[in-house]
Amino acid sequence: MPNSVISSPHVPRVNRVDRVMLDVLLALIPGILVMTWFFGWGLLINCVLAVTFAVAAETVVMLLRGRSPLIALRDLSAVVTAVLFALSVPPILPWWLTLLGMLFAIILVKQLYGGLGYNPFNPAMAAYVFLLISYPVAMTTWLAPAGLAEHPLSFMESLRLILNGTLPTGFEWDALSSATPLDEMRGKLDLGQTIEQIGQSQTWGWLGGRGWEWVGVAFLLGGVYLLWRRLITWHIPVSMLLGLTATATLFWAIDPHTHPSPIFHLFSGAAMLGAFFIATDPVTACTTKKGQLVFGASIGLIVYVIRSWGGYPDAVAFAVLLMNIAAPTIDYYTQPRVFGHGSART
Amino acid sequence: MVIALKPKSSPERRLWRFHGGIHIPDEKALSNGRAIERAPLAARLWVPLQQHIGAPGRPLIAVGDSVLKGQMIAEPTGFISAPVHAPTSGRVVAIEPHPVPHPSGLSAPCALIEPDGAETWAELPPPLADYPQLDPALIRERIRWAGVVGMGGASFPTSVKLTPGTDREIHTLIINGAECEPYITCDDRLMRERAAHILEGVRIMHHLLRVRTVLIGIEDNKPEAIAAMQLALAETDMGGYTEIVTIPTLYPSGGEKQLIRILTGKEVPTSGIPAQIGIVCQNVSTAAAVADAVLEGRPLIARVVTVTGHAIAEPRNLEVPVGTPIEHLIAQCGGYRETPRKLICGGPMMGFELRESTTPITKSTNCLLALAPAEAPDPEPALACIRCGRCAEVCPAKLLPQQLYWNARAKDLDRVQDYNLFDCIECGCCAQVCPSHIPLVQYYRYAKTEIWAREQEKRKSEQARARHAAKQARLERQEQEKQARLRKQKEALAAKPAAAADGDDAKKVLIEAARQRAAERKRSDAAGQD
Amino acid sequence: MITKAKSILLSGSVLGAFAIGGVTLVAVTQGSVGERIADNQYQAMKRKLDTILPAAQVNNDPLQDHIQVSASELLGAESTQVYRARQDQSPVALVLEPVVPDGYAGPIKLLVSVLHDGTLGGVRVVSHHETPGLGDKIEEAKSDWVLDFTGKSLTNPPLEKWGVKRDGGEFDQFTGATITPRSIVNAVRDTLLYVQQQGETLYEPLDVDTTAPASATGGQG
Amino acid sequence: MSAPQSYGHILSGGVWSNNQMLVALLGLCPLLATTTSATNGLGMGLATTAVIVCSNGTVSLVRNLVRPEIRIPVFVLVIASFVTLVELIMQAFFYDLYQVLGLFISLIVVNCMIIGRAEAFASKNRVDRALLDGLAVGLGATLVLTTLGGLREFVGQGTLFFQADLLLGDWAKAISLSLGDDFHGALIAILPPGAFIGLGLMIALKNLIDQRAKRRQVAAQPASAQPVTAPT
Amino acid sequence: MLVAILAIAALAAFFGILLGYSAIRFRVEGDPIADQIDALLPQTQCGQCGHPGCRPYAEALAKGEEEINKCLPGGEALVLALADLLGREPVAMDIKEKIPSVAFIEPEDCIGCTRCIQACPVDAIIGAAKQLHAVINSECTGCELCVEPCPVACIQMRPIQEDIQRWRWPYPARQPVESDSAAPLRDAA
Repeated sequence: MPNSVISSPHVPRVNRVDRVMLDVLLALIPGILVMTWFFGWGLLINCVLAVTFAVAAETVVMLLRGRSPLIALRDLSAVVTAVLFALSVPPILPWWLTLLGMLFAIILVKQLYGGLGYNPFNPAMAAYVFLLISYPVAMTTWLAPAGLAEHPLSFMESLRLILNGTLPTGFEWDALSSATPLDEMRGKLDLGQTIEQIGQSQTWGWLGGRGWEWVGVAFLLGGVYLLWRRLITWHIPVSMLLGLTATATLFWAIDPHTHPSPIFHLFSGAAMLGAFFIATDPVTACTTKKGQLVFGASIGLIVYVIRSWGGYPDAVAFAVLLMNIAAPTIDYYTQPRVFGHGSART
Repeated sequence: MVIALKPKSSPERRLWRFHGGIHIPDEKALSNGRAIERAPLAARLWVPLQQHIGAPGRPLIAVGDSVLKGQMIAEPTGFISAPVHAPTSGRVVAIEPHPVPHPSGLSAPCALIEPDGAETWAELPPPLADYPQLDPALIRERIRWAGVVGMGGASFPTSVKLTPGTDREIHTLIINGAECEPYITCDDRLMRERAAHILEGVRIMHHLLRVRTVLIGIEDNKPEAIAAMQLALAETDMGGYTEIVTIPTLYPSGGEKQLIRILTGKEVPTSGIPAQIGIVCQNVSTAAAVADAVLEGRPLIARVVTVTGHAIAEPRNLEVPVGTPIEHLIAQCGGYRETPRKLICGGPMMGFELRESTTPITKSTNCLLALAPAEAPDPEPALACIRCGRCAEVCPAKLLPQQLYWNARAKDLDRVQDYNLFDCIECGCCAQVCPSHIPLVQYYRYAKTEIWAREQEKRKSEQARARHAAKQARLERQEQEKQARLRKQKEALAAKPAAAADGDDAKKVLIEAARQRAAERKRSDAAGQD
Repeated sequence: MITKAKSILLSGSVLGAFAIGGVTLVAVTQGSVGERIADNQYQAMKRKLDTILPAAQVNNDPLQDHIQVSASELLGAESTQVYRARQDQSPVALVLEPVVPDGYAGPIKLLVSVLHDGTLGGVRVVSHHETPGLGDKIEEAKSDWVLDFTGKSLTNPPLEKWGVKRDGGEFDQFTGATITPRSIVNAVRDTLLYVQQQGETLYEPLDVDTTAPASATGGQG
Repeated sequence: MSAPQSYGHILSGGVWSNNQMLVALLGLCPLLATTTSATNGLGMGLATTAVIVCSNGTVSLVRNLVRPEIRIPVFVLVIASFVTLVELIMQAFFYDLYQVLGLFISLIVVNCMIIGRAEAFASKNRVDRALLDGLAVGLGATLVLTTLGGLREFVGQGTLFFQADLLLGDWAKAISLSLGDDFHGALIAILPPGAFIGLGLMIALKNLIDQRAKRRQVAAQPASAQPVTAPT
Repeated sequence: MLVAILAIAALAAFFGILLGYSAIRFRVEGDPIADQIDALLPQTQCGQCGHPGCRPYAEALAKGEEEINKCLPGGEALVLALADLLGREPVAMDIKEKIPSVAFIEPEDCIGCTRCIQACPVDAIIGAAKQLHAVINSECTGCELCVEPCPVACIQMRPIQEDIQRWRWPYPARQPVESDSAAPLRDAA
């Protein structure tokens, strides 16, 4: 008898995990569309592959753990992980790297820690970093955006490239690939060019690299949707973007010839995706409001530092993972003042 | 008496906001359309002999006694204690454990009274209509005698709350008419129908506490109640110090600490009471009961109960004697429209399930809620916490519910206290918004009762240690004394030879006889079992 | 009091005894294998030099025959060793240790041999911090890239073609990384320029006075 | 104190059940830094074994001479002497391996595994037991180092016991294994993060094996005093 | 070479002397750990651990002479607490935990021999020679030490009844799917 006692509240619950995840996927749609526009079918192929691999991996692990896979699949978290991963990697990544990444994300980073809610690291970013460190060449070979590419890949060409590694006839890698804006900035600054000279290049657009700036805008849009749906609060995205902006502004103010403007930083690489979709992953982020501000701002700062002086061109994944480790500690030291504690306003 | 010269303060009174809270469908329209009705007497009344927080009362009746309406059947045994009176005249058929309204569904001692239908009143004390001229102690004594306890659910003896310590000045009396839980409308109806009576009670409490201000907080989803109260207030001379404050509807603004925050901007310190910041808070029903006790000399033996929920055929508010079984109330409301999924005592956010249809109404039962399956669907299996933080956003105590949850779940009773478990008011906001459908409040309640049990065990073990030490010390002392005696005896023995003592033999015979007796009984027991 | 002092002294002497024992043990071992170790170190360095020198033409010991030069502009370091390889006193090649200051992640130390005719005998990377998988292909163990330098000179390719292909030069960059190969190509070119500038002075024999200490330091490599 | 452990117990404890690296997580510095290949791991393991056997033996021999207050300095002195000895010998006879491991060989001095065994075991046990314990612990460490090294080497560059001849002589070229140049190794395995991930997986594997064994044992005979799982 | 040896020896001797002095100068007396253990023990003084009372068991534990699973009234929770305090591996209890009980003296059979009174470690039994004895329920620790000495076997242990005051909220039955994992890693901070 006593074990059947069920505590209040006795009302229907208003939220559901799977709806939260579905909303996140919805918010990603503009970004997916824009990226597909600029970088071709490969992106969508990668999404499909990643989702398939992630769901398969999750199913297998749940079966091995002696549980119903449906419980884990129903919450759609594996799908979100897969899509975020596919959006972070080059759109022509060989299929087996996507497979490796998803196995790493789902098995090692998520399920070995206990599944959704228990993983200290963001699975998509951990997989990204794992692949970036292991296979840096494949992971840094980006396509040139539409309008700059000599030869935009057709659907079949992309598929062949991803599954087989077959290049379209008559084209070399160098003709298809192009450095990302961050890479190019770093490379040309290193050659001694000034920001103004670099900005003259045709690969440069309005806010950042051609094409890339619109990707950033699309993710910003999705982020606004998440904010409006109250699935995330402003704290992490705003503090992260502010952290990045502030650091970038400081160095830009010191020497605008050798340090790109804050606008460039905001609309290059994964800054927007990271701010709204990755750093805000509730499982691995800080949970207290003050903590979220510290968390976000630190990510922004670390992104700038790694972008400017680190060994890899973009840094959002590294920054997020680093702060994931710090999140519990930050949470511990930023607990809110509980009602009736300390100096209450009177 | 303060003479009202100053006009009532402006209606634009500043209000404060507490952290979090949620908006939920209030479902009050189900039951607030009908006037309070007096329910006919039930055939049997189970009157719990303790209906308050504090020291249990001492029963004054025996099985077979006849009792009169309003006769005291259990007397208080301490300062924080309250008497219980017979809700009607009749005969005490039994005094035995019976299910009482409690989350455990366990039984507690109750007096089973069979009404004689005559409703003969016992001799009541005289009304104290001239209370302003009387010694406040006398009035408090009357409220104490009447067994008035907090009727919003806490059931804390009201007379104690109305006895402020000498060291602290109480400046504000807050009357809680917020009634923030969905479904419940008993305070709403009471304010609409008996506003003047409530204000009489408020005036008595104002007199006792000598406060400067009285604030009556009512949520803005009860415009009729606000209007009725304002109308009644205009007809009294209390306007100079009393203000009816309309507050925004937001659950749980009816929580004592939240209401104080809304109305005054002050926070009751943790594990403290409102009196520490010069405030006393009382429920509107309690105010009415105080008026009954002082102005009419009547003890608290009946109350208004909302009987509602979509499973009830005709939801309404009933005025019922304490001790009435809930099945009787449901029958008075036309029975069930459909089989209820759950029967709840109290509101849906903080109430608890009732299992026995004979469970009686007590002084603090404000609502009986029969929820249809659509209103309270079976809880889905909980999913893992994804740390989304919604719970922290809605927590009115500004706690970190998920940290409490992790630690309560891991049964880490120390750390769960580090996260201020005992500031949780169990309002249920966190569980309501949790996307993983984790029964958060139950984890907190589990942890709280475990901690209490552990502390009790610790006290007990401390006591045992002391008693053990005392026994050791005593034995040692006795041993020394014995040694000393033996030495003396030896010296004496040296003088003259001793006579054999035969006391021991007598003892042995006795023990042998008893041993045989016990063995006999064991044999017969064993035989009986075969 | 006496026992206390005694126990304190006992502690000191026991510890002291162990120290003597331990150090003696080490000292004895060092004495017996010291020469062998020095020889190992010498051989290791020599093997390294041999891979980038035309070993058949060298009959002196370049490790014994070295000078210290200072040319931070072209060699990237405040002071650098230059080992001279000769055949019967006639110059064969120089081995320099330039430092590439502008690698992608910090300085890169090189070993460059320049034959007497101005062509490269070989280039090797001694230490670096480049990104694993990208920039670290400059290591001989990871990629053949660094071997391409052998045989090149300031005229082959011409000076203006001393760059990576992406900058219009003659040298390959490797996929995913441009900065690292670019810096190394530049550094090797500068080394060649330095050798050209200095000409024969780098082969001048050492004074008798400086030979002894130089060989001593050379021995420790 | 409890009765002296049996030889079998000492051996199995050092190698498996109380493996200093997988269970006590001691000596992580060499474990993580030197296990980029099976050969390196083996070399480090053998060096550590040599030091720990010598230091355990010496400490056990002098255990009654040494006063508690200077116990630790004496242990450190003993260990430091042996480490220097090993380093010198390595430089003299395995110079190529020394170039790879050199820095970490000196760090064996502060390997808490060795001082831990000296303190926890050798200073309380007879010399034969101490030597056996040193050998067992050293073997356990070697096992872990070689396995982790092999794992990282295999995943990272698709080879096993590459350059084993540096340590073991020319015959060892026979045990070298290579998947060929087409293998795309996960570079992370050889880099520092791979060491942590690999160690974590090895600990998990060991716990899994132990759990299985325990379950089998429980199934075979009703338990009397099984350890309960710690709440961490 | 000799210089090196002598220098090291001198250094070692100096530090040895320093340590020898410190060992005498900073010696700590007493054993506060036993107090900490004693505070954890349930103080039933039942002796089931094989020691005459809780304090002696605590002292034995502090010296490392005892297993941490000997205290039956403390149960598994105590084993874990002790393992935590002493840094030892938790060991399972020998016997299942008992339901909390108190002693009850059958009034009809009691002969007033006072043997149970002598046995009770916490003076929870009142009575005098040849008088009926009674157990003070609130003081009884349920140690069962009185059961054995009773010559007429009139003492039984009765489980404590659950009532509203003693009732505890049950641990939620509706567990998240990963219910079997232990305390989450995130809590380690």
